[in-house]
Amino acid sequence: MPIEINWQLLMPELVIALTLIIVLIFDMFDSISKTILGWLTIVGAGIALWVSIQMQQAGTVGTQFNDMFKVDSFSLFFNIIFLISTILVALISLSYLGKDDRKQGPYYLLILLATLGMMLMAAGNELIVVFLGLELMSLSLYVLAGYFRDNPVSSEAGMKYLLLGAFASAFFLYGIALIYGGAGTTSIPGIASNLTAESQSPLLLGGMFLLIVGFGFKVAIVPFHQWAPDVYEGAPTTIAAFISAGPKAAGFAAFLRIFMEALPAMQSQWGDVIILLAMLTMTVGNVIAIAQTNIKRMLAYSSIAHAGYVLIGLAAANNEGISSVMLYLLVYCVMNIGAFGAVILAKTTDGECLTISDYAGLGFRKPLLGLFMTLMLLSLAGFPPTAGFVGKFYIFKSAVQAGHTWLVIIGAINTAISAFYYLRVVVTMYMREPEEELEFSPYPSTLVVGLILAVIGVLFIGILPSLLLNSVQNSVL
Amino acid sequence: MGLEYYLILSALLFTTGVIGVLIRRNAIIIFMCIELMLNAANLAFVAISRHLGETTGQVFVFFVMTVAAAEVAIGLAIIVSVFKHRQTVNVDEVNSLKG
Amino acid sequence: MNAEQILFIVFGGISLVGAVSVISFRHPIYSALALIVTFFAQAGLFVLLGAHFVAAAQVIVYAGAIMVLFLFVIMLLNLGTLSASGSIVGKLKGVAIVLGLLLAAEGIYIAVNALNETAVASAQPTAAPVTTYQIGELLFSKYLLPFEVTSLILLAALIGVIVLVKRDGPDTD
Amino acid sequence: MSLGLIVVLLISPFAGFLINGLFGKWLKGKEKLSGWISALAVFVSFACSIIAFTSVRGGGGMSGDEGILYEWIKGESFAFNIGFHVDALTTVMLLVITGVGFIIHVYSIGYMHGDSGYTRYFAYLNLFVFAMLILVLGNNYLMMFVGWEGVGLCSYLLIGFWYEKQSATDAGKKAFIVNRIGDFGFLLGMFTLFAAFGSLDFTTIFDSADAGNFQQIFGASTLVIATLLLFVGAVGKSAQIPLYVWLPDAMEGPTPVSALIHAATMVTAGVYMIARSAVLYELAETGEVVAWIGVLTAFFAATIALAQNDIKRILAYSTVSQLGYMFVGVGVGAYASGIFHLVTHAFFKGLMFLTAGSVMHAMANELDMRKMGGLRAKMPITHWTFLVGAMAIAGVPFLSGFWSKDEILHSAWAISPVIYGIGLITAFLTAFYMFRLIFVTFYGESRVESGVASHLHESPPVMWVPLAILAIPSALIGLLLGWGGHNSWFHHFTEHVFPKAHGEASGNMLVFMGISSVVGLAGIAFAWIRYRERVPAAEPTHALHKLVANKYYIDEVYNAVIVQPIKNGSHYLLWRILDTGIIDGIVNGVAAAIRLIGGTLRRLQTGLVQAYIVSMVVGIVLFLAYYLFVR
Repeated sequence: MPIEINWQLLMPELVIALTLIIVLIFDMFDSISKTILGWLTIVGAGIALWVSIQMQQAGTVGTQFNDMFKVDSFSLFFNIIFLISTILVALISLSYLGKDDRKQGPYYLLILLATLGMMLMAAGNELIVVFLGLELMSLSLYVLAGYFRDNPVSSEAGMKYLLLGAFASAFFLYGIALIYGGAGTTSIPGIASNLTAESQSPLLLGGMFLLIVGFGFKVAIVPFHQWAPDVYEGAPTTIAAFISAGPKAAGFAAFLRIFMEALPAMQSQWGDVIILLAMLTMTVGNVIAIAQTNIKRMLAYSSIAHAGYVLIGLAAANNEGISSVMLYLLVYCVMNIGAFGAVILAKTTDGECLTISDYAGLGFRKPLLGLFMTLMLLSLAGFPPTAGFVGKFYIFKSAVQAGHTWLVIIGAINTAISAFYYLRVVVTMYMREPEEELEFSPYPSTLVVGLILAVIGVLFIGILPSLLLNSVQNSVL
Repeated sequence: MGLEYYLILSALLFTTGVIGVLIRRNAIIIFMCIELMLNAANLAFVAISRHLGETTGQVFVFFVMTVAAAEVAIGLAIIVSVFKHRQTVNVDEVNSLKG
Repeated sequence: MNAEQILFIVFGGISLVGAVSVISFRHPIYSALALIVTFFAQAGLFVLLGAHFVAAAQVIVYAGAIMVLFLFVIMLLNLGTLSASGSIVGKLKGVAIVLGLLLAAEGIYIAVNALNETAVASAQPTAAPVTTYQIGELLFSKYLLPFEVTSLILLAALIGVIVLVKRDGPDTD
Repeated sequence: MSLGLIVVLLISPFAGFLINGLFGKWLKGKEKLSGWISALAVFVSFACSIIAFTSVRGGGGMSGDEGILYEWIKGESFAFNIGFHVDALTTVMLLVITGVGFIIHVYSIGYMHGDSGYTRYFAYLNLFVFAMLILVLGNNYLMMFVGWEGVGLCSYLLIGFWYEKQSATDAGKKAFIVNRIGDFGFLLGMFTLFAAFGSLDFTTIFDSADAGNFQQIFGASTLVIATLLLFVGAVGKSAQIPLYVWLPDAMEGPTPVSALIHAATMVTAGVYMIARSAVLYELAETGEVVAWIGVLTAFFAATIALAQNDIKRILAYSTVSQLGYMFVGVGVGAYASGIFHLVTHAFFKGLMFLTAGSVMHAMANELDMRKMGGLRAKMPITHWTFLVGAMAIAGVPFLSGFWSKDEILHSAWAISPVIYGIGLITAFLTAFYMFRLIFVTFYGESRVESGVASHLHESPPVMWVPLAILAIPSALIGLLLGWGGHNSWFHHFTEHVFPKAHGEASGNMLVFMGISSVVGLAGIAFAWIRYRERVPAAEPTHALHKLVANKYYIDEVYNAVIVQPIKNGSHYLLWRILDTGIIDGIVNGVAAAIRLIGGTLRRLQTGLVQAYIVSMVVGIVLFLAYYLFVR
């Protein structure tokens, strides 16, 4: 049977694939300066972003490949999140990778492959596609985490991520098998139509929970979170930023799509577990973050806690909840990459400043750095008028609407706890005298540009959320 | 043969893999155990596919094998690069990242 | 007891014994060999289920390619002597076995109730084996997208392995 | 009046901030340009303010829905808007902020000449003006709070501007932390209002409150609690007892900053807030609390000022004291009078700070007036302008301070003669310490160190022209706007904004004016007698001298018996116990508990892959069991 392919629907993915090929070819020629590869990646992702925005605005809808690939405003919105993350990460990577030509090519190739994987996860309308997208993304990330192979810590991070990730993938796969048995199909609309009533079948319940395990691992939900701090700390900082942003959003995208579209009939069964996981994740993430001294680890625990906030919106399981989750993930990606970018900016002549006490007095000594870091941390803590506040506000609001008042109260308490460790860094920067004078490297201009973009994003969403909100509310499943 | 028997076998193989992951120190053996888990899932797919009288499950297995091959390639490469630093592949000796 | 049941017990038994051996042999090489045995036995089970192509792929890909890679790395790193020193199992042995048994119990419970109000319960099993031709056709029509994605996954693996273990030469070879 | 005008008014200083902030490196060699861009940005706002002012005079204005720029975030039954409220009160504040602000920007161009952080300074200054404009333009408490926090942040950055100086960063921190206490009160007040009215919009709240239409969460006292909590915020921001301690230390910042932020604009935010919330304070009848805190602050700060020898500190305590007057005004229900004093004070206190800056500029940053004397000859313009400011604050008849202070005292008499009495004593003290400053600094023998004396000079035109410009309104604005007391132009202009004062001022206006004039002039006369030719501090050498110098031996006793205990009390009692003891104690206690839990949980993160897998599997086993067997 001949296959009709509507290439227009696949534009963002095709642009990324084309960029991939161009980067691959350019990487082969020794005569070309490899620093151009990063720029190629940015340009390619930028075009894909522009295409996605256009398609999203136009309300493009359609399926491809026998219903396996679904383009709708939901998937396009997530494409926008992924591509923004990719562009920001590529921008902060340009200076981070240094001038070593051999390091450039594979790095950007893997980032592009991971981005493609994420896009497949968001658009997958079939568990096979979601699984393959997830694996494509994960495999690229395992390598990226261990990318600085001369650094023992980076290798260790890669190995831990890989072993734990593969272990979780096996559960995820088993879960798909059980769902396949329970519903008789792996297609998302197929599952939904086969499961019109709530089912008590152990096959389905078990399968459903194992899917939660698989996604829970990728987005770092307690108790499947323990890889995150180690990997974030060990991985190159740019990659920590990348892992904490796009893949987390991709995990939630597929999570939402599968649970809201394929398993809505079983909402009463997954709902309460999600609530429990949300409480656990927020609380454990925030409480352990307080005890951290390394800023990358602190951000790792904070990212765990943020997964918990997102789960609050997921537990609401209404349109409000979905749109708030989407908004939150966008906000979260921008601010988290920004925070990691600020960590990279705080580079001394003997390496990055990773201990929080290294930041003492930086607020005045390095005003720009202080400003970036402060803004990002305030946004992560959810202070108005930053984007973080708007995101949290809508998440909590959707939960209140769904009647999960207790969840919101616990969320609010957690927000208060989190303010403590975010502000501690700010206080250290502005109110404490440094113990020793650190020699700082000059700011790389691309990194500063990336951070300025992040700042603009955080403030723009924080001050004018309504512009974005309409677009998000039209993108729910 | 009923589907149940295949699924029981698959569950036992999967659990054996999990136990292996939990008890062995050698990263390569842990990795083999993960392959064992993937295979158990494959068995479940094929058995269910057969009992449903449709082919999705078999095709799925084909894709899982590809993924497994890619995962093994990368996994072993990472293990080799860890080995270069520490002269060991015992996971409980690779724990400098913690807290 | 018909032939299918006997073969199921034989292949199933071999694969289980193989699996237990994988996790209990001291030497990684033996574990790898035991794993190959398990894979072969599983290929037998696939044949039993009428999945001839999958069975062939199992032998070629798993037993052939993947396990060779394992053996290669074990020998490259010369791990035999290393892991002989000290314990082969970690500190969590007791916890692990209890957890494993609980998990197995849950898995068996799910399996036993597999036909409880699910799609498989009402389906009609087919006796006819699925041919390679059918699989091939599906891969290039209905499953074209996943098929293409696997090529990307292999590309990622290729790049990844090069990045991680290629020797740093003064130049690119 | 169009929204566009207000947006331009608001955005212009922000644009200035962005230009100076982002292109600071590029502007480094062109500091004049940087300064003028910044000043121009404020001037644009000033021009817009004038347009807005004329529009309001012509009956225009902006309130309720017409001022809404857009909806910020929205819930089911409420929405937070970005919107503006423009009425007489707003335009008065706008003119003060942008007018005085502009002059101070121009002055700064000269004053900050050669400073390494030149562009940073102007970026902060513009940002401050922007935040202050948000504070007064907002049509709801949320925007007011955003501005409130914004000015606090800028103030902190500007106080600690010379961060190489330990004392400057310490002062910055102190201001920041003390203000947090007040802001927390404001925040709680805001929550209370939101809980009671389901909205934070001024119009909605005031209309519902007037109609008695709100949730009585704390019974009838809801409004009392809300207004008192808001007042806690005002006490912090406007440096009243007991949170005034940060303001004198804030003089560590550049002097024009003190003029703009710690005299003319930010510190008056509390007064503005109460005037804006006049409806609530009338209904809650909490004004008297405000008035009492105000008058006590006015008195205490004035007594402290008596014993200071540092010019800027005297001005700082004087600011605290004058803010107290403003609170008396708004507290006794004479809102227009309080705001009127705010306006006149902005001019004359701004002027005095700038002249102090001019003196510092000439004296190589010397601030101790015992090392000055006779500066009149070398710095005539500075001297005359300072004199104008001092006469205005001292209440010399027909100068601006005379009118506004007198109105406040007159209104206070109707509420409580005791408040009036304390206010009057304070007026005497004010005149006394201000002229003590004048006589010791500008008259008598020169005590200037020879090294400094040689290049003692009048400041450059970019500095003295602003002084001269400010001197004119300092002298005349009271007469122009305040002629006729409670029937003055100013009262007519603002009459629609404020509820009618509950107690009509009684008694003959002229009698009160007479008393005030006598008191003010008496203070000046005393200062003249005591300090015309004497220096405050030098150690008396023998008994006879001591006897002669007895009067200012009292100064020392006073200093030891009252000022020091107050200072120490505020410092140690309030600061140490309240802040580090109680607040830190609670915060630290909870934090320590959480940190302990965190530290324990952290140990689960052993770094061992298998330990992580165990926790995953435990999770899987438990949840699966829940699904399979419990449900």
